[in-house]
Amino acid sequence: MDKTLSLPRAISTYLSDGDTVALEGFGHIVPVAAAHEIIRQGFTDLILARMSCDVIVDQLLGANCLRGLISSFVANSSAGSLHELRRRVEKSDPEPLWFDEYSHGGMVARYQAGASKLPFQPIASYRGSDLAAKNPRITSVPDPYGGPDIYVVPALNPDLTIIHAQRADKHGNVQAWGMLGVQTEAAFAGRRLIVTVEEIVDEDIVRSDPNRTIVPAHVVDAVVAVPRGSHPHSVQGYYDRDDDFSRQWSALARDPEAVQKWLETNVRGTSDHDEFLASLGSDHFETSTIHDAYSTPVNYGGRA
Amino acid sequence: MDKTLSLPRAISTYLSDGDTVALEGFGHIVPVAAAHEIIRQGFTDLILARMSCDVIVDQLLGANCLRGLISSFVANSSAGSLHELRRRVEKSDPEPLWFDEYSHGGMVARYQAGASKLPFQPIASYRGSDLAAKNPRITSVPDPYGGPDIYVVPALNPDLTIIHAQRADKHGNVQAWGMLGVQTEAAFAGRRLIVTVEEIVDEDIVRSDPNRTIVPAHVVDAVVAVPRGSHPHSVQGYYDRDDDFSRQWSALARDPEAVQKWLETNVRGTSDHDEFLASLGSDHFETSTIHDAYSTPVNYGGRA
Amino acid sequence: MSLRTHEEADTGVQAVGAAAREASTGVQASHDEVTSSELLTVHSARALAGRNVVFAGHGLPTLAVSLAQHTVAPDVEIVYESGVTGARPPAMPRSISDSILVPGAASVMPMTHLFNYVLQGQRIDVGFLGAAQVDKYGNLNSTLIGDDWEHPDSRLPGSGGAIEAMAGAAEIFLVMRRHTPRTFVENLDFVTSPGPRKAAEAEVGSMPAGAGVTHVITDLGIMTRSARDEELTLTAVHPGIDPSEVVRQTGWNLLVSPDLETTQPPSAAELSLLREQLDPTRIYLR
Amino acid sequence: MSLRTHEEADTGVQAVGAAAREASTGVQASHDEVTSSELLTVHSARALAGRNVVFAGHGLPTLAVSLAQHTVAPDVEIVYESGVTGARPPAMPRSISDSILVPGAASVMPMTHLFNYVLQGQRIDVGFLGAAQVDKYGNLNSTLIGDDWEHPDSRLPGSGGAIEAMAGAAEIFLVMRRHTPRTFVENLDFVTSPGPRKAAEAEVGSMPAGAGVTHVITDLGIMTRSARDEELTLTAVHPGIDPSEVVRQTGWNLLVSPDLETTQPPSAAELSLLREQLDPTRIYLR
Repeated sequence: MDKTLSLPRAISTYLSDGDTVALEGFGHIVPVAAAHEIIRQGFTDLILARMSCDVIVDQLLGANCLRGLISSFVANSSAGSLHELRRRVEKSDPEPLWFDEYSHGGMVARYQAGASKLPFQPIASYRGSDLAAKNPRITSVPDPYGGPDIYVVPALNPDLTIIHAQRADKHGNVQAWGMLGVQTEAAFAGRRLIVTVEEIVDEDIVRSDPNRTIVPAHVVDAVVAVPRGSHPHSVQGYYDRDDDFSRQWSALARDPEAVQKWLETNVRGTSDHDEFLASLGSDHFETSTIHDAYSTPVNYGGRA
Repeated sequence: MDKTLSLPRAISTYLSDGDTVALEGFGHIVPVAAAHEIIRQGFTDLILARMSCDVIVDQLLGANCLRGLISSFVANSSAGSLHELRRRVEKSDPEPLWFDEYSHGGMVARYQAGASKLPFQPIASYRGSDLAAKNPRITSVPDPYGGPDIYVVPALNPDLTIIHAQRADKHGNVQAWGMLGVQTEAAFAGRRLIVTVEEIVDEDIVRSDPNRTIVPAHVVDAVVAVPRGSHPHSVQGYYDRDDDFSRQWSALARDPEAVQKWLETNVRGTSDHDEFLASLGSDHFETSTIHDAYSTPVNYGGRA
Repeated sequence: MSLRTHEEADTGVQAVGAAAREASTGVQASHDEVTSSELLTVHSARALAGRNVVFAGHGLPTLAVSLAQHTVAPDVEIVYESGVTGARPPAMPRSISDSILVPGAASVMPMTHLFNYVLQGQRIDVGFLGAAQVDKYGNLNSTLIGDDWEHPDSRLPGSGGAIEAMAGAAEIFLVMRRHTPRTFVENLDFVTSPGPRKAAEAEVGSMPAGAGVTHVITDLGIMTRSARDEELTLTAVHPGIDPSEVVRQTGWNLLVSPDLETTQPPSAAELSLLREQLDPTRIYLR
Repeated sequence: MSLRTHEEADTGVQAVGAAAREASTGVQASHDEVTSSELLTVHSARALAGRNVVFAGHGLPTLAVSLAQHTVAPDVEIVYESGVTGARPPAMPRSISDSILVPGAASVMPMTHLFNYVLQGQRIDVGFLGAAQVDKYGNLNSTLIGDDWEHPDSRLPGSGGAIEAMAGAAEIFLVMRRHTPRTFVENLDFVTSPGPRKAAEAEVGSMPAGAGVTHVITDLGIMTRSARDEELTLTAVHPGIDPSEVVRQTGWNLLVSPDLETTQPPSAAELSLLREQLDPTRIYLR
């Protein structure tokens, strides 16, 4: 079944106002282009699930797409603060943000329970942490094997999960390598799933290495080719991270008006991801070239 | 750190009488040679954990190595019955076998909890199954999020786990492909870990494809080169399964004396795995050749 | 490897019942040629119309899915318990862990993903199972035969993943080569894989996600059920099979549909696909 | 990326304290040249003697592990929160999710394995953490500054994986660039990552596997603790630092060891390794 769609079509088909949407990727293969398309289409009242925040969280907040956030790390990676987010949390400016906070281990456990259709997942941490005291959704169950009561976190089942990967076939068999984050669990946890990829490849390439598939086709609703769709984050074997962009965002976003202007010019003022990339300047990507380092092929041979 | 050891040395160093030992591998990359070495060294009172039984379970039973079994499938794959096992269970012949029984999902959950150092793992199945009624270790906890009480299975932390894989470097970074079973979880769940491999390769080969590593070196206690160590099970890219051997075992093991004779001749009467293989006949492996099917290399390149 | 498919429950060549032999019309294929395996495979395939993701053992279920891909369900995909999806083996696999499934497959998942995310994760439309015993509500026994659980008369393979398939799949198709009162029983010796009705009677645990057994395909006919408290009902018999014979071969008072049908024999096209394309060496079409 | 390492807490060039500048003897290296980063890195590396598996952020902890591999702990291995083990990057990584860590690494684990099997699985000997605030028992705050949790004065990055590192690692090394009463406090504004003493006071949850914070390495000296109920004790000051200054810069009544030592300055060999081999472009040796 051919599941390829354009990015605008995929987002408009599978996302609705008010949805909980997971955008995952841990500083690598992040669905940035998809986040921008959500801004372009003007979705509102979304709850964003994202373990480790970055520029797209500030951008979605600035564009007023979000009423809530589920996260475990709310800085801009190592590039500084996310000032839209801090204004919302510290000063309710322009309005309060519902913030459902966990640790990374807690977020991993929530996605895992969601993917597994379990009501909750036990977790060995949290004893004595104010994070558990602050969040009523972090609770506990007795240990029937004689230990102390153990903390549990509830399943997270986003209405829509979006992940980015190096490649997929048109059916939606998704392959990724390098740092994989929690993408497989977020994908299975989602009620719907969009995968953006650097390229859609012939299925023979995918099938030459089936252990490389991180999400099988039957879980995928739409697969979308979006080259450089993870910028400013890296894609192993495709392009390097753009640290200048991330650092400049943390400077720019100190000024709420600058955020609005940036969104108007670079996202709402561009019709698609290619135009967004062009808006950064024609020489913008000269520094992010990478070297080649190919894996040694392994032999999948069996009985012929 | 060089963790390579001979198979006899690895087994004698890391196994003790009375231990719970996990031998995992789901009809593919099974540590058969290691099981035979356990028989040669005459260990007793072991509890074997093995999701899906096969000839080595019958052989370890016949050699009187086991006082107990933790499993979820007790046939000889699709080749028939395991008659040593059936005699023990049906007739306590020659003596009773402590049998701790689960489903495959339950065994996966037990290893997962063990690897995660959690006391238990919830599982959505088992409601209404006599398996849960029969096994007091399968119990339940309340669902603090409002659902019905949910079944849980206890963590499984073997004293020793042994797995087999295609290759590792001498430090113990283990790589495998094809059907992976529950090996990663069994490896992390074990208090000690021996990995047998078809070949120990230069670390540059391992490091050309780090996502292929199923167990990182710091978890491994000993790595042992044992070519054809999975026979009669297959190793993807190395050799095919030996169905005749498995079927013949199910016929042979109807006769307890034949089992003893086979063990004397083929295991106790051989000094190592090479001699065991030779005992099967010089032309035994002519039918298990395979074709080549190499994976398409992927580019791991990054900033140089 | 580990689900009790019919291959593991029953071995040896199985010809179709004598009654069927006598009565099969041969309009579309000479009835002499139709083996029990072919009959069960064809009806299993037909029942897959409209389904997408199937969890199945090797052998007959694999053949049935292949046949469905060529006929009633072009997009149907098979997931094996060994974690393989989208397999395109050059020959029939000999078990679900046959490494012949892997080269050219679309994915190989580790077992945590298969059991937690696919089966328990409710991603399966139809799970094919076999069993040593089935009761009127489609509860299954694949653990033991006998009264004494600790010392059974016959120790069977056990659950494997059957409990999880029953609990997680939207529906279960049960394939039984031999329809006899010993296999279709009033009371199971052991409830390995409970359907939702049995599960509802229990006090603890999550309810199954699906409907349990919805189709039972045997050498005599087809039984179906669709609601939790509904019994298996004989809805079709194979050509020449008298429904009273099916009732007699069933260990409980079998309901017979007022709209009882006679199954359409395998068509020439179906048989040709099976014999010439899908299993030309007749590994499973015994 | 997500642990609060000192890089994230503090930015900009940090020279070593004035007192240290005046007093450092320069026997082994000219004290003018020793930056705060170098000092903290060298003492972090020395503390790794006898340890094997380290969970660390990029920057200073990465440098410290590299230095330890060349000096006191040849077999020590670093595990990154991004799942990478055995990394051999051609240049210093810019964050723990820098893809420069991947080519030539020994493994890349998915996050389920890293968090469940490695951290929670108690496979880590030492976890390096940073924090905005630490108290006398080594409890850490990396969540917020202020009295009102719902509207903090400053919202900090949060736990990331710090809670799990504290709960699962055998011990925690805390690196703090600036030893001040604002960071070494009597009462945390928020207990993000509790040590075992704080955890023991709670009524619910699994007890941490390890000892919590055992070493605190700052620009003024080194504090250690080894037992659950033991307070951090000043065991060493850097050359020229008066212990009373450390007490004054600490927000609680700091215990000073009767056997207080003066740290050995970075040796010429250590500095040479750092400057010429491990970070020649001085990305972190600011």
